[in-house]
Amino acid sequence: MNALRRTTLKAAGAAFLLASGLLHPLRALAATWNKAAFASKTPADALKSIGASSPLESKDILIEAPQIAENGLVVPIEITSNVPNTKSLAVIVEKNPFPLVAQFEFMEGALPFLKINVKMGESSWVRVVAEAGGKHYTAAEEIKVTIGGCGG
Amino acid sequence: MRRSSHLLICGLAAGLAACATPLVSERPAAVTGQDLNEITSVLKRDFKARGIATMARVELDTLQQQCNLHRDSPPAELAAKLEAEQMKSIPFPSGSLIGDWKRGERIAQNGRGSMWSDQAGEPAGGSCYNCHQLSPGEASFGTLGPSLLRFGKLRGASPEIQKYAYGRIYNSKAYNACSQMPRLGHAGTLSEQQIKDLVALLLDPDSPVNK
Amino acid sequence: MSGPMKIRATAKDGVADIRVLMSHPMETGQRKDADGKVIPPHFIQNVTVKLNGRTVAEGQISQAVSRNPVFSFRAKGGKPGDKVEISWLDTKGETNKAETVIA
Amino acid sequence: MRRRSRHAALWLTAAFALAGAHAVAQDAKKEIQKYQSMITEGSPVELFELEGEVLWKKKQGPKTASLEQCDLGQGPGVLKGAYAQLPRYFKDADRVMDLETRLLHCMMTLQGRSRDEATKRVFGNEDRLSEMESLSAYIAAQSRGVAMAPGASHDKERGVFELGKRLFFHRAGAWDFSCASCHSEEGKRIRMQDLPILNTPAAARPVVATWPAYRVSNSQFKTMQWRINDCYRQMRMPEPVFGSEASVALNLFLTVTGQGEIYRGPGTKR
Repeated sequence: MNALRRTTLKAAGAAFLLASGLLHPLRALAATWNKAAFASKTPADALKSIGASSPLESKDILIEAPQIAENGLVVPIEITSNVPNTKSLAVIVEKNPFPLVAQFEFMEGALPFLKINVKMGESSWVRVVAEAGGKHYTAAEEIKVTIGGCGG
Repeated sequence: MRRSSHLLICGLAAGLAACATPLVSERPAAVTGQDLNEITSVLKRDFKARGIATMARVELDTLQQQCNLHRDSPPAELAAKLEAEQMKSIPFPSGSLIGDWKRGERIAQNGRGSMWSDQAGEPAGGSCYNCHQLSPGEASFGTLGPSLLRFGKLRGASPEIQKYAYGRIYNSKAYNACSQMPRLGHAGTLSEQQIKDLVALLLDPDSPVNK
Repeated sequence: MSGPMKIRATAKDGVADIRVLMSHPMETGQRKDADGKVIPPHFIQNVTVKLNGRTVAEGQISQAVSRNPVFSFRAKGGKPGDKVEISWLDTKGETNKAETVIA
Repeated sequence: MRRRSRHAALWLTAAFALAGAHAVAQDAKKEIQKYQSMITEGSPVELFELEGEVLWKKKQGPKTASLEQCDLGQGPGVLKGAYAQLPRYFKDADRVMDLETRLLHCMMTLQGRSRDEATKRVFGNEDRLSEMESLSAYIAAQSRGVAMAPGASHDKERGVFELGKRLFFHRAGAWDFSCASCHSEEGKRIRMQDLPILNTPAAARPVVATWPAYRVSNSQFKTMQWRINDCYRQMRMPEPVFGSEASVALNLFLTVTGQGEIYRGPGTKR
């Protein structure tokens, strides 16, 4: 509720600035950052805050990622949703202090596909939530973060 | 241009001394005292002190000199002599050499110490996991050295074993003259207490190494 | 102060493959500088992908996206010559934008 | 995919102590290779090439000149394939130079900068790359697809190669290390990191084909001078002087050992 109000206020502010010609139009985007969701400290809260409290496990969400990441600062993840009519994908790194990492909406012919590099503080399950037809679907992969050597 | 024509001539004139000896990357077959002097003067010219890594480090001590000269395989007699000298330099503490394995585990995990990026007086690590397997819970271990899993379980913790473990960490060259393992006590990287803590990691029945 | 940004877009079998590289520190707010002072958070929050002027993907991201973010997207109907435009907006209100045509 | 994950979780927590560790290690190796290839695919390395291009063309120094007339061995301003033929002997300087040494030479001669000023900041950090690093990214990228063919015929090149080889096997320093202490035995690793046997072509080839490189562990673009420098740091030695003969010698030794490989960098490393 609180977050919603803040968002609305921000949007109003941005619209005002925009109208007065002080700001590049892009700045209006600031209003669409879901602060409450990104501030969630547990995977459950993160799910709740994106409206996906109890998503259905799905085999149609494919997560391509290395099971061992030699460095947690860059963990590449490739996501494809084969759930029909998927309109958004969210990425949650369960053990991160703030688990929600990204949420992308797809429209106008964009495929529900995303490649992204994420930071992982430690070994963790990485959960993907897809939204399709008003329902949420999920799949997860466990990724181990190791301590590397000195080389390369 | 110059080089390609040179190569062409080499190709045509294979057999000419300069061209017929391809560069080989294998270890030199022999190292002389003069080679060592030359390399040391190159290091003196081309390296510079930084932080705690002083230029004194490019000077070779007797052991380094002999290992370089003999390409890490000194004749048995020389090896025995070098090992005896190194052994004499180990100040074995009296009494139990077993410290705290929990501290030992942290020292084993820590890869810092004695680098120019380290501060003098900061406690160093032993870099043990860089080369050895120790606690079974640590999957990220190196293999340059042997696995030390169950080290104490297999050997017990008698005073002799304690002394061996302590000495081996303090100065591994006392046991194998040209070992690749650093002389962690001799080099001043680890303190007496730190080495005792590592001995505990290896020998204490409660240490994860022996679980 | 934005560094370079680059998009590479290709099309195959009626699907555009779009890859974007962004220079950005993606500061988490947990890192300390040389003097031990915490570096304040500074990261991209919004990413917008447009194909021929129409928004096809819109993302909200956190500080846990790696430094110098790289994303790949796919869009049906993209063909050589189509215009791809990607922009971002960060916590300081700074933005950057790049565009290219599908090769 | 899920099943594979559970399998991985299982072995990582328990199976290391058990028999069959070999198969497990093979699995881990495969996953690490997958990590490597995925970070390369999703690398921001081209951003650094773009920064380097700007610096290459930027007029600076007392002579307000750019580096565009710098001769990297193929003639003034020729970039295509130039990196693949370095290090090599340069007659005008009468010494063997690697890319960074040559760039320094051009900064001093073309731009009129002093050695001190030009080498003040040769290694950057995650917040700001060094000029050398950006330039290296840009120039090395112009050799993509070209076979590595460093100088190996001139007397000085041969002499420097021999010096590099001797340095590679020379043990010294607080920890008695040589390069070979870590890089001369098959199948060894530090922590989880495989150690290439750098004096064998099989191991040296992929190394020379992918440096300079972006390192994700510190979000920095790193050059071969840095790579060698950082090895010596961890060998507990003093620091190699930037562009010194010793540093170029090790680079030439490695590059000649790995010659013939098609350059596919700048790479992306853990």
